[in-house]
Amino acid sequence: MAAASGFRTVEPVEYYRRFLKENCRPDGRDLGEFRTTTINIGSITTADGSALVKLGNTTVVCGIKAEFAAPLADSSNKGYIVPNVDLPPLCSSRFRPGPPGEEAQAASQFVADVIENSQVVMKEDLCIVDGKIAWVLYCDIICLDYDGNLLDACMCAFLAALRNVQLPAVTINEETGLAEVNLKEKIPLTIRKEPVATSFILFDTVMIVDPTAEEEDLATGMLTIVTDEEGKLCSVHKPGGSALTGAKLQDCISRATARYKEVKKLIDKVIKSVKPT
Amino acid sequence: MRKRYGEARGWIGAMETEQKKCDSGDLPSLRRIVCEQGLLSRPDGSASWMQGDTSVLAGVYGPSEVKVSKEIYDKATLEVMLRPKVGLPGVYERSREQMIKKTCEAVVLGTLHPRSSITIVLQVITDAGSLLASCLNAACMGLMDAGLPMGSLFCGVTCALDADGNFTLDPTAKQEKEAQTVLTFAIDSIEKKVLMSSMKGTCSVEQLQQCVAASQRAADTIFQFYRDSACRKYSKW
Amino acid sequence: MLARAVMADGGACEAQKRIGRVVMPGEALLLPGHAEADGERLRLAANGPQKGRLVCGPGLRRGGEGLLVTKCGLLRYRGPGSGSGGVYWVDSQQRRYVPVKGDHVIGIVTAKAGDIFKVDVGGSEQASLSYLAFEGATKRNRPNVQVGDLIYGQFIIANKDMEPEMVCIDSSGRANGMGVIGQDGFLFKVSLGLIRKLLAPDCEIIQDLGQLYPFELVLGMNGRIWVKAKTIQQTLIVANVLEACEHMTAEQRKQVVAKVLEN
Amino acid sequence: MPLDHRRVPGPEESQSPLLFVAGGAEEEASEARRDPSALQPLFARVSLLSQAKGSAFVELSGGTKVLCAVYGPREAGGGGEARGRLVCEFRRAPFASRGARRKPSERDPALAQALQEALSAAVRLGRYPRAQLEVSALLLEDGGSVLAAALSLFDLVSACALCRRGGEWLLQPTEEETRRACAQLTVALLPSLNQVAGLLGSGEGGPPESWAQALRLGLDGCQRLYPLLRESLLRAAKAHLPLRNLQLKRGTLLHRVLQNK
Repeated sequence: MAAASGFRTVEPVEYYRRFLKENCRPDGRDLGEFRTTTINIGSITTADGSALVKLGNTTVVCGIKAEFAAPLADSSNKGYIVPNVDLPPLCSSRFRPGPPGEEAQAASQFVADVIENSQVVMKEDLCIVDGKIAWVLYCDIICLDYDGNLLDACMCAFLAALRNVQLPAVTINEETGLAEVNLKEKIPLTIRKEPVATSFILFDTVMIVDPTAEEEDLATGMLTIVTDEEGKLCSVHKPGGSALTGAKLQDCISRATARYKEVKKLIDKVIKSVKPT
Repeated sequence: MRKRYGEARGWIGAMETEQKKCDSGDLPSLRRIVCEQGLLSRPDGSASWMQGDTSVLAGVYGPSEVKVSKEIYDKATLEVMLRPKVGLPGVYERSREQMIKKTCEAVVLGTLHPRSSITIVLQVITDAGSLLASCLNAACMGLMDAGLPMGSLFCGVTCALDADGNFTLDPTAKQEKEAQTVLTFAIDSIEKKVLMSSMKGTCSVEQLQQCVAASQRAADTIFQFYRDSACRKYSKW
Repeated sequence: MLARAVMADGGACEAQKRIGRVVMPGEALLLPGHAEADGERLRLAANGPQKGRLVCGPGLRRGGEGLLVTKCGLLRYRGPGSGSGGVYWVDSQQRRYVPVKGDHVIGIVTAKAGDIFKVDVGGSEQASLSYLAFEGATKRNRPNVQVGDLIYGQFIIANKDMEPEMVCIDSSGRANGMGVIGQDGFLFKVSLGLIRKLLAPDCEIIQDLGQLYPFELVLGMNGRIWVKAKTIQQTLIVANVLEACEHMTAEQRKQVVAKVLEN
Repeated sequence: MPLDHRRVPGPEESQSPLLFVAGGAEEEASEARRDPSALQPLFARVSLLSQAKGSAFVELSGGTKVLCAVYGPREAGGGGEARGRLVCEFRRAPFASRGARRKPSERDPALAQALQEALSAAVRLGRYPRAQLEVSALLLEDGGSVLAAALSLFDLVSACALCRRGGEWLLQPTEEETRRACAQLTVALLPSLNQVAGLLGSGEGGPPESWAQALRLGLDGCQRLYPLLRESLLRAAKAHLPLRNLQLKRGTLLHRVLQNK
């Protein structure tokens, strides 16, 4: 045992390769196996929608707060969705205090890109009065425990939180022209698409799903595929790393489609359990 | 006498830029490419890359001294800085920087220069579509000019799909805006595999594969351009 | 252009056919009959390659059935000579210097730290230079070297994993032209390719310049050139012509030299 | 305000919908009289983060949720100091409070300071020369008594918040109560030594006797919290017996405390 852990420390790559030869991973999973995923929604009452997602050790919480803002002049009938991923020093010793680092920014942009690509929520749906007032959904995604596969966890938390959002009813007071909010009447958001992300790491030519932080550090490349319910691709995000053939890409897409069903089922179940209607 | 000599230099300078410029002419399906290497004197390698009206300037520094905090004991520290045409770089630029950086890391043989830094600065001059692809191409030409050891070359290709599923290679800004999907790939020069991929909009799996295949074909043209450009550079040497 | 016939994707082709042509990173070069060459990467300057063994020089590495190109440039070859099985290398227009054992370079002293000087040679790390590595230097008789001085020296240690080390003596303890470069004169930088061209035996550029007037010239493999002529004006002319040589053909250079001569 | 280039930009300004609630005034919450010395039920767990050396989560039934992690000791920058350095950070999630969303860049130096002061009394920094211990706390939901909850994450220190309303002090106020309070006090205690480690008061508290009374009440609350926290720690320690060495400094501290007794 001691020898094995020593081997792991000194030659992490070689240690890992030995496992790959046997088609398994140090934590006992198959190459295509996800860690246990749990979703908890609505746990934060100060947010308009929230979700906590655990993917093995990786824990991510997403809180959505809705506010009013004036729409932009060139898109007067559109609201805003502002996703931001935060990796506080709390979640791993690799992050320092201060403004978001490169990884957090890349993750924020990834979530923003997926929102834009998939049209999860039509920004037109967030408009209250054309040119005057619209909803802003601030989606703050905070990682509490960083153990790899951040993007999947973020997307999952984001989607679950979005489905948990209850916006208060808004009417416009004819006399004052101001908005009036009725907190007693709550309306859920209209979700158009449900994008689910599936991440892989490349170990030279071997594809491994749902990496831990340790695996990510050793990997030679990453790939994240986002699919929706129609099997359409909302993102094929591969930020460099080892090269991939079209055929391999196809394999990954198939795995992502299977994963989509699992996650979708899980979110549906959780949403149902919260609202027994 | 000094003045006269100055004149001579001016004349040499003018001639130099003329000769160094390499022009692709009109390539099928791609916009016209113009590239000039080694145009900046301060960086260790530089390249200006134009495809159509999109223009990006790359400056490459390295292998040079690295900050202790960023030092990696067994390989070079690679950094990419992407400067937009106006304003300061934001989250968008940061995420593209990360993509370009990881693409370069995959081909640059960083293990040959451990504990050193390689910095690529990309300045967007004009964005008229296919910007990410142009940045990738400029970065690759810059790396080549700096003479950094690379396992292979790479190039960026952008592909736009319209609502009917017709695709356009190397789209203009207008075509990108009208397109339903815009895909950008980085393709390596040895096996034509996909090094990087980025996507805007949605598409089906078949469409994706179609675009990959088209980009791989277009990559041949770009790699041939790289070669012609290098031949011209070395022809009078 | 010459390379149209060759596939851009670098489909492997025989190394022999590519000599003198432009090669691109990732290209594979086949070496028929050199299958016995081991996978070890050998430097051009590696001391005493075994007889008949092919040396894989800068810009190339071993892989597959032959050599893989890692830099863009012209493929060069020197045939089998005494004790060597031939050398392949890539001549590229690189500007950044990477220390190589045995290279003579011009460095600038940046710091004195105990028994060693720190010397900037333009690489990624400063080189160290012992105060004993000068001709006639002993513990008592220290050489007179100040921060800011120019040093012409040679690398005795230069590899990627260690701090480079310079000396200003040859193996027999003689200065052999090395040491601190004297006061005044002019230091400037050119591409590494130009330096190699200038250092080639019977280089035409040097011969052309020699017609003008006498001057002192030190060429460092790290792309640095130090010149000193009788007057500052003459020094600058030499420097400017050398700098401009980077982009001139032989014809143009001769014209420029002739123009200067006229005056 | 300078634009934040490290976050996805949103609209330049936005307002909380709570400002537009029909009827204008806040809903008049029915004010149940409660026992001023009653404590809110508390839920505490330790060692739930995989990456941190030590971590804890505390939830008060009022809604307050605080997560805390300890990293280190790692090499401290700067000169070698004989004593270790304790670096505290306190963040609020942007969605943690009712009403308007906070700007994510805002941190809470005052709370971090208070946390640091209370903890430096508890941690034996002399044991970690030239090292730096990092403590970061994240507030996920604010339901009142935040600082107290954060403080109570550290086994030695148990803490209690009070707020004064009218003439009487309430123990562990809820968020609602805090908003209406005119004075607040947070007390941190090292229960085993019976020493006060931290004290933070604000607002107009009235006569000194009133503060004294508040302090007594707070200390009493702290003493009552202590067994609760200790139990949750012990439970965790038992569960991870072989891992005890790794079990954060908190584990070792607990040991020392027990020895001190």
